[in-house]
Amino acid sequence: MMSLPATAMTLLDKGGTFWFPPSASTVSSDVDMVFELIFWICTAFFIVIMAMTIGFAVKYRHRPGHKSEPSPGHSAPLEITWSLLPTTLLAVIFIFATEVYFKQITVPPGKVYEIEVTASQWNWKFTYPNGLSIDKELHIPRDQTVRLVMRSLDTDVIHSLFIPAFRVKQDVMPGRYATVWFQATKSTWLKVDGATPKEQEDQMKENLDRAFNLYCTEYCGTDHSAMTAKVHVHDSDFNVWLDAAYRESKGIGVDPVELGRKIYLSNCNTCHSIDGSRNKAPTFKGLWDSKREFTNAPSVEHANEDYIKESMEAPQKRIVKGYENENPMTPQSYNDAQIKGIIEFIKSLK
Amino acid sequence: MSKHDEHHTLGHVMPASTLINVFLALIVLTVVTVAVAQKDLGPLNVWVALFIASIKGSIVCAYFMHLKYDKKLNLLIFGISVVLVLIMITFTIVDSHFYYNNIDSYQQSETFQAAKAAAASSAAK
Amino acid sequence: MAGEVSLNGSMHGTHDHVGGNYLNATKGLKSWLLTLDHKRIGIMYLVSVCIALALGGTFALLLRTKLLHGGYTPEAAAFIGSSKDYNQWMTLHGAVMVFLFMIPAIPAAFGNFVLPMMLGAKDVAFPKLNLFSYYLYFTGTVMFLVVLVMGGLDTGWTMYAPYSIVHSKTAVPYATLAVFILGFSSILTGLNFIATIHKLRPKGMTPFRMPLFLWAIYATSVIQVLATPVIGILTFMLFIEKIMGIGFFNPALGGDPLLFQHLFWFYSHPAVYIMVLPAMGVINEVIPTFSRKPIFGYKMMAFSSLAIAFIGFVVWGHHLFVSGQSPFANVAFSAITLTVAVPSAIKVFNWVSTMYKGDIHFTTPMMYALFFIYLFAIGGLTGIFLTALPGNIHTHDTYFVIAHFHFVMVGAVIFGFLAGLNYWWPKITGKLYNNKAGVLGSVLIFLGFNLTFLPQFVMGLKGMPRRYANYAQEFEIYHQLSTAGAYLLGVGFLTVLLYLLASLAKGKKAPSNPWGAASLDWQSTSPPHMHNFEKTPLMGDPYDYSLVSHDEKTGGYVRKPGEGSSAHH
Amino acid sequence: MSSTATAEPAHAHGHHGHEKNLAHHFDTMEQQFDAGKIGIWLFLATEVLFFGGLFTVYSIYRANHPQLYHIGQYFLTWEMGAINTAVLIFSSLTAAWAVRAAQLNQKKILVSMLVITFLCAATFMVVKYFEYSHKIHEGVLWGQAFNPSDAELNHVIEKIEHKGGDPKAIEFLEAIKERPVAEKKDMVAPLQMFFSIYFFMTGLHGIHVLVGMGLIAWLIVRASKGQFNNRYFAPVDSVALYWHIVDLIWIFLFPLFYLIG
Repeated sequence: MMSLPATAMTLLDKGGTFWFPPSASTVSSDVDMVFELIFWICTAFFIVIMAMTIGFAVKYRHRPGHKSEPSPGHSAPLEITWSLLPTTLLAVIFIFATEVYFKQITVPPGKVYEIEVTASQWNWKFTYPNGLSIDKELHIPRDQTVRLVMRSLDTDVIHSLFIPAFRVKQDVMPGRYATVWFQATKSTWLKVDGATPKEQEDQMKENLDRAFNLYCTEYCGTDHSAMTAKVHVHDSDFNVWLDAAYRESKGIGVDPVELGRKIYLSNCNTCHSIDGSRNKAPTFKGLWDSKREFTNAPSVEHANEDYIKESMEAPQKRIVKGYENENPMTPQSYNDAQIKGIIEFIKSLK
Repeated sequence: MSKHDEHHTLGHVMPASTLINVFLALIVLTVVTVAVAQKDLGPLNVWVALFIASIKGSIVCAYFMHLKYDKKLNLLIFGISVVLVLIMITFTIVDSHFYYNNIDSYQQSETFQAAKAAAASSAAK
Repeated sequence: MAGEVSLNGSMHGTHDHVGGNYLNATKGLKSWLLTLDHKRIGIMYLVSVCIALALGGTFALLLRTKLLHGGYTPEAAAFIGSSKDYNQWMTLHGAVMVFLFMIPAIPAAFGNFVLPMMLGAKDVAFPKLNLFSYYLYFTGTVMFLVVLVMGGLDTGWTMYAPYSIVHSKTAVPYATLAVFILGFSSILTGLNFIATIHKLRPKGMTPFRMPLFLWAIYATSVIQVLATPVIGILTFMLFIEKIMGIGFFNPALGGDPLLFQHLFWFYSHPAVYIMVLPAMGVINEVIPTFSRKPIFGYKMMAFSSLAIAFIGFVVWGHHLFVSGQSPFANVAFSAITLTVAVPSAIKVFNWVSTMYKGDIHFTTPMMYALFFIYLFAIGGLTGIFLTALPGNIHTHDTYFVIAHFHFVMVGAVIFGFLAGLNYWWPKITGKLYNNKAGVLGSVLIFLGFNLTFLPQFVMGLKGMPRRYANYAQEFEIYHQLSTAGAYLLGVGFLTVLLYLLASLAKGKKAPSNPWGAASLDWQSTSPPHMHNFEKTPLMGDPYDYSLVSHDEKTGGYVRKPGEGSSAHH
Repeated sequence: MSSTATAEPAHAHGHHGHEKNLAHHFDTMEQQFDAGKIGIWLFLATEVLFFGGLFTVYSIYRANHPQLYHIGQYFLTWEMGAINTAVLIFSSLTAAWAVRAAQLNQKKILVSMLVITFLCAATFMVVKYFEYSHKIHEGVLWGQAFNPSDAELNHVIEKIEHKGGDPKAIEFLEAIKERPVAEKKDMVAPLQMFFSIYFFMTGLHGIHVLVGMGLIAWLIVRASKGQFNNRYFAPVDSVALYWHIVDLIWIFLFPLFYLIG
C-alpha cells in the first residue's frame, strides 16, 4: 500500500521519533512528558541495578583461593532507604501522571464539534452533524475540540478506538455510549484540486500517506486487524471539504464516474485491481456485462447494476470462482449515489 | 512421643444446651426478618435484611462451626475470604454507579430505538 | 565422622528393607499412576508442564511466522495461515501457556517435589488430594486437546464477553469447562501446601527457618485458594450462558460485559503473582547458594512475598483503565497498583546485595538467576509506565503491554522454571549434567528472549495494537526482529532438552549435595529415598553455608553434624 | 546428638500402630486433626469466594435496577423459602449434634442425627422441586426463556392487590400481559436477569445440597459400621462444616430473593 521511502518521509513529516508516534494533539506532548519522566527514573534505577549485578558478579566471581567474606545479613538503614526512595519517586510519578490524566478526561470549555461513531464488526462509521456518513475515514478540523460519541450495537462486540498520534484510546462497550475528545494540532490534508485525474489520484495518495492511523485495539473477531481507519486533519478548509463531501455523497454536481473513482481509491484498491491483474479479489476491468461464475450460486450471464449493488452490500452471498480462500470483503454501508458511482466507474473500465 | 491421653477427645465438644439455644435464636431471627420484610422501609430494606442475615451467619459460624473455640488461624482464613468478597462487591458497585448513566442514556436515545427497530425488521425478513 | 557417609549419598543405611530411592522403590506404570508420593506426583507435573510448554511454544512460533510479513498486502495476508488461523494460534498460545504451563509450572512441579523435603516432612498433608489434583490437571489438559479438535478457540485467552458468548463459533464451552477444572486443580494444590506448611513443620523448623522458596509457595498458595474460585464461578457462568442463554454478560439481554472484566481480572491479576512469586522463590534459593552467602534481608523477603500476594488482590482494575471504568476507580487502582513496585524493588535490591562479598559460581542455575534479575528489572520498571494513567491509555492493548508482561511474567516463569529445573535436576534424577552446555543454553534463551521482546516495546509505543493478524508496513522491521528472536528462543529450548536428555542417558552420578546448599532437601540422597530422608535431617539456618563442607570422596558437600543445628524443644 | 533429632524418623510409622487411623506422614492424631481442619476451612473459604462472584453479579444488577427486583420478588412464594430456611437451620442443628455425638462416642445418636440431617436435606429438595416445577410450567424462566403465562401474571397481580396494592408493579405486569409475545420479551429484559440470577444462585445452592446429601449418606454407612470415635471423626466434622456453609449461604439467599423488594 505504502512504499517504503514514502513511509520514511511521512514519518519525518509527522514528527515521529524513535520511541513515539507523531505527536499531534494538545495532550500528546503532556503524555510524552509523563513517559520521559518515568523513563529517566527507570533508566537510573536500571543502570544502578545492572551495574551492581554485573559488578558484584565480576568482582566476587569464584576463582581458586577466593572465598566469600562475612557481611551483615541485613541492614535496617539500607532496607529503609530502598523502600522509601522508590515510594517517594512513585508518589511523584503518580501525582504528575494523574494530573495529566485529568487534563485528558476534561473536555476544555468552548465550542465542541461532535461526531457520532458507530463501531461494528469490522468497520468504523463516522457521522457528521450534517448527516454525512463515511466509513473508515475520520475528517476533523484542526485546533478545535472534537468529541467522538461512540457506540457499538448491543448485538455487536467490544471495540476500542485508538489514535496513537493523539494518545487517546477508549473502549466502545456494546449497549452504551463512550466518548473521547481531542484537539488536533497538526493538519495532514492537502487540497485535492489537481487538473487531471492522475494528479488528483496522486494527491489523494499523498493525503492517505499523511493521514494518522486509527486502530481498533480490543480484539473483536476474525478481521480485527482490518478494522482500521485514517484520520485526516483539515486546516481552515474543513467546512468546505465537509460541504463538498456531503454534496458528493448525495451525487449533487459530481460526475458519477469521478465519484466512483474516488471511492475506489480510498476503499477498494487494496483488493480489486483496475488493470486486469489478479489481486485478492476479482479485477474491475472488463467486469461490466461479463459472465460471472460462482462457487455457491448459479452463474450470471451479464454482470449488471443489481449484481454490483449486491456485491457491495452482501459480498459473501455469491463468491466468484477462484477466490474462495481469500479474505472476505467487509460489508460497508454505501448510499445510492455512491453505489451508482461505483457502477458507473466499473462501466467505464471496459 | 505419644504423651497424649488415649481417650482424650479431639476438638471442642459443644454442650447440648448451647446447640439448642443457638437453634432457637436462629429461628427467632428468621421470624424477625420475615416480619420486618412485611414493612416497607424503602432503601433500608436491604440493609436491615443483610444485617439480620449477618447476625445469623455469625452465630452459625461461632457455635455450629465451632469457630469461637477453634484455632484462630481458621477464623483468619474464613475472615479473609469474606473481606475479599466485600472488596470485590464494593469496588464493582461503586464503579457501576458511574457507568450505568451511559447505559440508561443509550437505551433512551433515538439511535438505539431506531437500531432496535432495524434489527427487528431485518430479523423478521 | 563415619556417620556422615550414611547421611549423605551412600545407600547402605540401616533401612534398606524399605526399598531404594523413590524412582526404583516400586516398579510398573501402575505404581506411578496411583502413587501418593509427592515426589512422583511432582515428576508427573514436571513432564506434563514441559509438554504444555512445547505445545504453547509451537503456537508461538506459528503466530510469529505469520507476522513475518505485514502491510495489508495480499502476500502478507496469504503468507502462512489466514486471520482466522492467526486468531486461533494467538488464543491457544495464551491459554495453553497461562493455564497449562505458567500457573502449575513451579508450584505444582517443584513445589510438590521439594516442599515436604525442605520442611523435613514425609509428605504433603493430603497425599490423596494431591494425586486427585494432578488428575484434575490432567483432565483439564485433555479438555484443551479436545478444544483443539472441536474447532479450536479464537476468543483470546481472556475470553471476553460478549465476543466469546455470542459471536465466537469455536469450542468456547469446552474451553470454559477446561479452565474450571484446571482452577480446581490449582485450588487443591494451594490448599494442600498451606496445610502442609502450617501443620507438618517438624519442631525445629520455625517459620523463619523455612527457606524463602517455602514463603513464596505459601504466598502463592494463599492466592490460589482465595482468587481461583472467582474464575471458577466465572467460567461456570460462561458455560451456562453458552448452553442456556442466561445473559449475565450479554448486552442484548440486559447483561453487562464490564462486569465480566471485573470478575475476570479479580482472579487473573492475582494469577500473575501465582506465576511470578514461585519463580522469585527459586531465585531466593539459587542466588545465596551460588554466592555462598546468606540471603540478604531474610525477613523483608518473606514479608514482601506476602505483601505482594495481598496487594495483588486489590489492583485488578488497572486492566480496565480504558474499558469505560469510572475515573474514580481508575485513579484509585492506579495508586494501589503503584505500591506493588515497593516490595518488588525490595526483592531486587536484596538479591543483588546477597551477592556482595560472595563467592559467585557461574553454574547454569545461577546464570538463569542473574538473567532473571535483568528481566525482572525491565519488566517491573516498564510496569510503571502502564500504571501511570496517561501511559496506560496510550499503550493499553498494544505490543508494549505484550512485551511488558512477557518480561515480567513469562520471563520470570521461564527463567525461574529453568533455574529450578537445573538446580534440582541432580536431586530429582540423581544425575549431573554438562554445565558448559547448560550455560550455553541459558545464554541462547536469554539472547532469544531479548531479541523477541525488546523490539515489541518500541513498536507498541509507536502504536502497534496487539492481536493483529496483519499490520501497517511501518511495523514490519520490528516484527521481523521479533520473529527471528522467537526462533532463537526455540533453539535455546532445544539445547536445554538435549543436554538434559544426555545427562539422563550418561550423566555422572550426582552426590547428595552437589551445590553446597544448606536447606534440608539436600540432606537426602540423590535421588531421594522414598520416604525422603533415610536419617533424620539436621535442622539449621537454611542459608548458613558454614554448615556444609566439601567432601572429596563424593565430589559434593556434606552437612557438618551438630553445628548450628540447635533444636529448641 | 539425639537433641538434634527434631523430626520423627521416617521409618518409624509403625510406632503408632495402635492409632489405626493415623496416616504415616503425621506424628499425632492432633496434628492430623488440625491439618484436616485447616484443609476444610480453606475449602470453605473457596466456597465463600465461589458464591461471592455470584453475589457480586446480584449486587450489581440490584444496585442498578432496584425496581425489577421489587417486581421479581412477587413471583416467588416467601412461605416456601421460609419453610426451607427453618428446615436447613434444623438440619444444621442436627449436623452439629452429630459431631458432638461422635466426640462423645455416642454411636446411636450419631447415626440418628445423620439420618435426620439427610431427611431435612431431602425435604429441602422436595420443596425446591415444587417451586421450580411450578415456575417452569408457568414460563417463569431465565434469560430469553422468560415468558410468563397470563395465568401466572394474573395470579401475581392478585397477590399484590391482596397485599395492599402496588400500583406501579401492577401497571407494569398488566402492560406485559397485553403485549404480543415478541414485544413482551423486549420489555421484560431486566426481569429476565432477575430470574437468571435467581435460578443460577438457588440452582448452584441446590447442587451443593445434593452433594451434601451424598456425603451424609456416606457418613451414615460409615457411622453405622462404627468407624467413628472420639479420636477419629474428621469426616463427620468436615461434612458438618460443609453442611453449615450450605445453610449459611441459604440464610443470605432467602431474604435477598424472597423478602426484600
